[in-house]
Amino acid sequence: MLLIRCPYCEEERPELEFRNAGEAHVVRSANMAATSDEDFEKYFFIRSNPKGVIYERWRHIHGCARFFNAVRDTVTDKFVMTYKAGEPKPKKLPGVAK
Amino acid sequence: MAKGAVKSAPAGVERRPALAGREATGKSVKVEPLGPAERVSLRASAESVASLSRALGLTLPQKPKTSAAKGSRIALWLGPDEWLVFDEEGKDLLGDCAKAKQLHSAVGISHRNVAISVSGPAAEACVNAGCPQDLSLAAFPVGACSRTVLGKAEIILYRPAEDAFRVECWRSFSDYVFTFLSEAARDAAA
Amino acid sequence: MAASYRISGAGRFSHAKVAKFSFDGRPYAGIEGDTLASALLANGVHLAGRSFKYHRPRGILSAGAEEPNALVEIRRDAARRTPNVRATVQELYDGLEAASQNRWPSLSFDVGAVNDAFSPLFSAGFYYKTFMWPKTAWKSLYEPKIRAAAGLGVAPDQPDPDHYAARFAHCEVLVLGGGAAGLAAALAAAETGVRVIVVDEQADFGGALRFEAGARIDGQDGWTWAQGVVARLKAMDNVRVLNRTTAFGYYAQNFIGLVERVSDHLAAPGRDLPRERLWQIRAKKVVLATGAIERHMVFADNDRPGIMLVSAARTYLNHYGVAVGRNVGIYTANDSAYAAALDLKKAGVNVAAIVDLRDNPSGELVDQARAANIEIHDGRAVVRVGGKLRVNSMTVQKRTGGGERTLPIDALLMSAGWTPSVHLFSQSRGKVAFNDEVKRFLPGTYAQDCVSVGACNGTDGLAASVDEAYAAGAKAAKEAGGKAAKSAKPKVEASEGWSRGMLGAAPGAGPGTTVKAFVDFQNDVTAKDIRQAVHEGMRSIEHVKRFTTNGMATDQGKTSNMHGLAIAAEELGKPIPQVGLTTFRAPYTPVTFGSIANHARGALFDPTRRTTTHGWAEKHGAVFEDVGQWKRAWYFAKAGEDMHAAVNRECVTVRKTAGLFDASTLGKIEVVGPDAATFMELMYTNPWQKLAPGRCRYGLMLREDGFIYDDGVVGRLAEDRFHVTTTTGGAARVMNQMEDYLQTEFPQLKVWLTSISEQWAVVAVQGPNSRKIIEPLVEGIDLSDEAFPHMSVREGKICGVPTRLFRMSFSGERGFEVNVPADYGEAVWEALWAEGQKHGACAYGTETMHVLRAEKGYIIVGQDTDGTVTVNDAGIDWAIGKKKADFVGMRGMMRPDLVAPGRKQLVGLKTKDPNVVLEEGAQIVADPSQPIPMKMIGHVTSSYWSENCGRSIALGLVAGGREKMGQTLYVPMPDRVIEVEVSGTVFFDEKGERLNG
Amino acid sequence: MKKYSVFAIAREAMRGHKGWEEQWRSPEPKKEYDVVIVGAGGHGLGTAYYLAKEHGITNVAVVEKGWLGGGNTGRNTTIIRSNYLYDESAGIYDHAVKLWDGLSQDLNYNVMYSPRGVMMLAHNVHDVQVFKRHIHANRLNGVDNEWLTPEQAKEFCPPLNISKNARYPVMGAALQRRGGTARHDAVAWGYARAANARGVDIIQNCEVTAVRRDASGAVTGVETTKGFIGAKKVGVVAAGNTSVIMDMAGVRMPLESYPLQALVSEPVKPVVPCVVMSNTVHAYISQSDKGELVIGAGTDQYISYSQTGGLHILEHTLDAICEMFPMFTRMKMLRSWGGIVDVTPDRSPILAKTPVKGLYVNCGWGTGGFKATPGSANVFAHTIARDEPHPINAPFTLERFRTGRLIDEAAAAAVAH
Repeated sequence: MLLIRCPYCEEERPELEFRNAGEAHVVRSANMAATSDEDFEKYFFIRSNPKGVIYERWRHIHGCARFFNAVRDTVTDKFVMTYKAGEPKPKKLPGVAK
Repeated sequence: MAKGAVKSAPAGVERRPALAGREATGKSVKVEPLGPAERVSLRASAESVASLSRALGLTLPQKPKTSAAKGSRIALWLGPDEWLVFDEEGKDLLGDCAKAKQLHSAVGISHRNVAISVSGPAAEACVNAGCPQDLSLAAFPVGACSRTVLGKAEIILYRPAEDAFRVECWRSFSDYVFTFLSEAARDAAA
Repeated sequence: MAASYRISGAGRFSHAKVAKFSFDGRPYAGIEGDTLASALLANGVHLAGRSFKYHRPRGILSAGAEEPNALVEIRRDAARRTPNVRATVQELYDGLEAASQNRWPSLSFDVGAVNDAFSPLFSAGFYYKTFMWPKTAWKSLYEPKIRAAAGLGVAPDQPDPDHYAARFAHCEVLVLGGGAAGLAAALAAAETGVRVIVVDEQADFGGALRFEAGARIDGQDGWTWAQGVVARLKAMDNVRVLNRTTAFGYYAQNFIGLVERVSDHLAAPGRDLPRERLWQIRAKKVVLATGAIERHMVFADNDRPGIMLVSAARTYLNHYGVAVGRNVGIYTANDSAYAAALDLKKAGVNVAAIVDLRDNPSGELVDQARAANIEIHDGRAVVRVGGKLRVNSMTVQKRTGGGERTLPIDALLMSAGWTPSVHLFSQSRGKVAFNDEVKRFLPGTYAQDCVSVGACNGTDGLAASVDEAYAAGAKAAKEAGGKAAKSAKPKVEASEGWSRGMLGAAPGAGPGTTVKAFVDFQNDVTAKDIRQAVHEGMRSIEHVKRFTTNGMATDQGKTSNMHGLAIAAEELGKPIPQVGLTTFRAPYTPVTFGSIANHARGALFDPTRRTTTHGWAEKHGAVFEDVGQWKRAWYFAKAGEDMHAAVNRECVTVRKTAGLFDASTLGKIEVVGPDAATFMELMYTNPWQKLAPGRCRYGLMLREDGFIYDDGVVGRLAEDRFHVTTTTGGAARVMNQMEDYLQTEFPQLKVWLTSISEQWAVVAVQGPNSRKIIEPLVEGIDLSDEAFPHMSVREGKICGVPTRLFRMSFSGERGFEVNVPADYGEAVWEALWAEGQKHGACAYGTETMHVLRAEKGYIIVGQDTDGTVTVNDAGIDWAIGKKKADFVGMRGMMRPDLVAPGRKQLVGLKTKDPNVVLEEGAQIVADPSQPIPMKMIGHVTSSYWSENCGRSIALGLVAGGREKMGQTLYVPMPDRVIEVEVSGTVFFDEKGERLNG
Repeated sequence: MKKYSVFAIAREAMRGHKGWEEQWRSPEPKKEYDVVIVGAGGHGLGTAYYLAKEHGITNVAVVEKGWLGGGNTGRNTTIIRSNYLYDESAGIYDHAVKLWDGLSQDLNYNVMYSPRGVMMLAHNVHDVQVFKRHIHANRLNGVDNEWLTPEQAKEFCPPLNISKNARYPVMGAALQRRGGTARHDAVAWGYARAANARGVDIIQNCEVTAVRRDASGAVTGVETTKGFIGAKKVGVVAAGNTSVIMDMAGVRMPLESYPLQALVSEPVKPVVPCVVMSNTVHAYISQSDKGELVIGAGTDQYISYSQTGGLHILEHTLDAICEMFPMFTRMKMLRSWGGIVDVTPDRSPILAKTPVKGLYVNCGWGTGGFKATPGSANVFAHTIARDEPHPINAPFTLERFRTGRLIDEAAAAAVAH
């Protein structure tokens, strides 16, 4: 069971309080009507599924109920950092090469 | 909106609480239902907190996992824009919230939640039978509160005293939560 | 009964406290503190079990958790039978009943032992190469025989009366292992004031000090010191000391799973005591002090009863006061065996000889042994043993061959050296590294915040281990926020040196030999099996393991893995690290299902959610159905009624007069804020801006991919306040989808969502007389059609309590849904019931609700739709706000295949024979005479007998269905083909006049 | 290839089993192959076997970063069934079941296919509706699947708890008698040995580090830890690692990889005679020939390549097992492990050509890939050999996620309403 730092509760909490919500920074078009089938496929179905650093969404559903983002290594399952929903994708990651 | 739900209505039908008559005691922990209370789920952004605090007569806590109490009235921080406010004397919380002019959402949930008291030297062990949080006084001091889980149910946990917890859950989960705590009390006491 | 092997003056338990027990029905006596194994040995019993494949007689190999042979069934009563219990771990209690396993008719005479004679046929992987002819024989003939022969114990056959508990715990320092090293680490950490938990799998702390008689610490013998430390630790309130507790799994982020055996050792456990307790501990720092496990020697017939590990025999002598024989041989490749020989000699046991593989071994212990006139045959090997059910001789030969000499013995102790227990370290995903000098895998790269100390870290000698552990404990505690430790670290004055030992097959069992030299005892894997696997092309150690099953028995290879690896490496001509080590998987030792499931049994398996009228419904004959976690009244059977009769009565009654239905389980969400309407427009297909306060509208929600997700009636209470209802099953996920979009896609919107599903109990009052029923109870709401038309909502009072009163209908009749605060739910229901009785109203359940809505062609999301159905498929395009620029699912539903012709569309189905009721899920075809596989063009989604229509009615999804109106289609059943006519979806009151009737 | 038989065993028994030959060689890679298969699991080895056997393409290499059969093939609970709802799914899974029956003889390797019956439990009215829909559709598709009452279900599996007082009482079951289990290692080894005998090179400990393409964009081979290996065609059968490999070729996939755990109990005498599945309480159990209860757990909720999962997942699995079989609380978990399952948005596989010439992909089997092994390998070999899908896998395209032509078995099971 993972230990996840909720950026709103400002502390680590057991995974049982959280629900993973899939890849982060997948942008929903402001103009859905004009989106092409290809772009809709990219938006709704295509996923990076990386072996290594992933940017993902979690919801502290049984805690503060907020959605937030996390950076995690999918090989070690170690969290690099978490940050609030809406905040930009971090440029530099603490303690991660390249 | 559900107002004055606690006061039994004139010529009205009687109120039938979910856990009426249940009780469980272990050697060093007691699990018992708490009486009805007036409850409001309060939602508001930071700029409205001041006026809501004035309207409610207590300062809404803004630090995670903290609470504020004034008389019979207690406000629990549940999220950055969410509080559970309850009043065990049934004073009209929705009415008070309405006095705040700043933008907010106040929804009556007096009947949605059921409260259970877990008290005694083994209270912490009892709750930890199903709650994965660190409940030591260092990590979860008196006055601390949090939404979390107990076994397969979601609960709101509040610590009014060193050896006591208030466990709130949705009405239809109260049978499960009470039964779970009763069985846990048996072990925590053993 | 065998004469007692109990040595007076030896051991740590009073001989006065006798515990009676039985083994295979035969009565014996042991003493309190014994394990079943020590008690059996005290009675001269070595033969304890039979092996898995060859059914060879087996004795007790070890004195701990690594035991592969002595597995028995422990029986408290008929419902408390536990198979595969290690006799070396099971503590004795008065009245214990044990039985041997996997033998017939008896342990000493087992027919299955013929397998041993045919063993050449049963070589590694033999079953992959045969049993293939004839094709059907595998399932009908071979497999049943193999299955019957396999398996060890017999599974329990009755529900378990015992209960299991669980506890989450947190600490700064968790010490796994309570030997000298673990205790030293715990002591150092504890004195800094941080929270410390120290655990050990044994009943008593002390680890190797149980047998290591030579150890002296702080002026006491090792064992006494250990007990003193435990007492000190127990006295500190920042320390938790857990004995009989096994750390079985090391999970991510220092999360450790442990099982505490609470009452298996008690003669009469109290009612409140759980059998076991699962501990899930999150630790800042973990100190691994898991020790080392002695390896056996791999030589011909090394599995005979009476042959055991040196450390085991020493434990039985020094801890339990039991001699494992009277004339004992010793076969070793390292020094630790010499100390055992000396202990035995001191206790008056004759040591026939020490056979040492090494040429002229030296050292203090060796000298002492010589001084004690113990025969030492160095540079020699044991190449053969005599005796079947009990070893009675050993044959010794120079390592290099030559003359043999046979010595009579009644027990043989062996030691090939010690394997560090890196199981938990490896589970933590740390990488072990092979130390070629000491021929051991040791902790290498750490993946988590833990440290290994003592024997499991390859640290030899008590003094070095204690120093290392004490320092590590202090460091861990300091880093976790503790103060500097005050007390002085324990001082080791005397200890025994342990040297290297050897890996792999001993002389006489090497390449080319055909003897049965066992590597894995329980699975009957011999050295030659492993060589054969390599020979057949298995180059990865994982292949060797799976092909031979080496290390896959209940002991998970604790004694066999290193030997197996060394033999494979030798055969491959590769260095050991290149061959690699099989992964260590949780659990460290087997863990009961009960302890993992713990509280989640019976009523606590899953929450049972009941509505406020559940009790009333029970009293009135309700039969309930499970809908998600909810129990819902399915139908109300009167005396003598079956479901069919009850539902027919309910359906007719509702349309004739009225009925009461508990709709409380529907999800309810209060949407509040100035942007509430804007948000609703994005979440639902429908338009909301123009909906006037006080009015309601049917809302339809899609998934982003354009398929129907949920629906429900929404009431607008005020400009900035909506009361949204969802399906029962959809409540949680609709709330989650709304929060997701609100928080992450439309955070600018000023609106908040609150679940009020359980704030309001809901009583649906439906039928021509519904208004008459509620009227006398309602205050402050004008119920006239003018003031309160269909699809409206008002707030007021009913029975003197607050209500949100909806004028709506899911039956097609005039109807109301009375929302009241939940604690009033049952009382208000009773009041409505009393009024209803005046009009002959009934209570009805979900089945009648389904029939009534089907008569009207109202869909049920999840039954008439299934996650692959679009708005158009369902024929409810009217629910889409045509002018809207965006809503969830708008783009998805425009994708090519979702607008392609020929999609399945929801239609009505009328059987040609009105009395035939279709089966829900039945498939529809155009041509019933086509051969299988048939082209299916649709299926029946809902089907009922409609008493109100006097015929069966059904809804179905049919390809191009709306173009097939009036056409005849076919529903092929196993016994017949049913003709159906495609119709509209409304079967009753097509004009909808009854809504105001 | 020396034939396996009881006589061969008798012969070898007399000479200490020294005459057995290697089941497969461990060759160094050649410069180039007609086809390189990435991934030596059951699907990949099977693909190589059928390429050689049915399409005469023997210049084939199967490259594997670890040891053959070490991925999901060697980590799954070996459930075999084909009673799927949609024609497309029933088509491919039943093709597999037909091949399972007779695979031992075809490979001359006992894969222990045991059609002991797979029983899926219905716990509520909604389950009953869904299962009946499956049963009717299966019948008209020629796939066996029958309805059992709770009593019949208990008769078929005596230890099953059908008490009305259970939290979720059993209301009936769907039984596919041809369903069952097989010995997972034997499937990988059997295909490996048979493919090897037909000239296929199986190259273990050889990790693909890049997919090379020419100017036209067509595949020319793969870079590996053992150097460059040329190939006219490359078939990716890498399960949980598919996204990683396809990424090397510039193809982004609609896949997510999750940890899936399973466990076995200590061995006991025969007690569970069939496979029992319950989607409602999330429990999957059978008993191996060795006597171990083989239990499938659920996936963790997050993407991971760690091959480990959380303890709470096992808790949910075992409390469900104890609910269905209350006498098993005293049984002991002997071993637990994790695999990596690649899941598509509609939980159906992708077996198809890709936008890249010469690159083919077989993935997305989620938690159910083992049962499809022979069928999947068989039609994938056809797809690679002919450069066009077999009719059976034609629907399992990559494009379906753009057009919306999904094959959504899970959605069709819908949800409690």
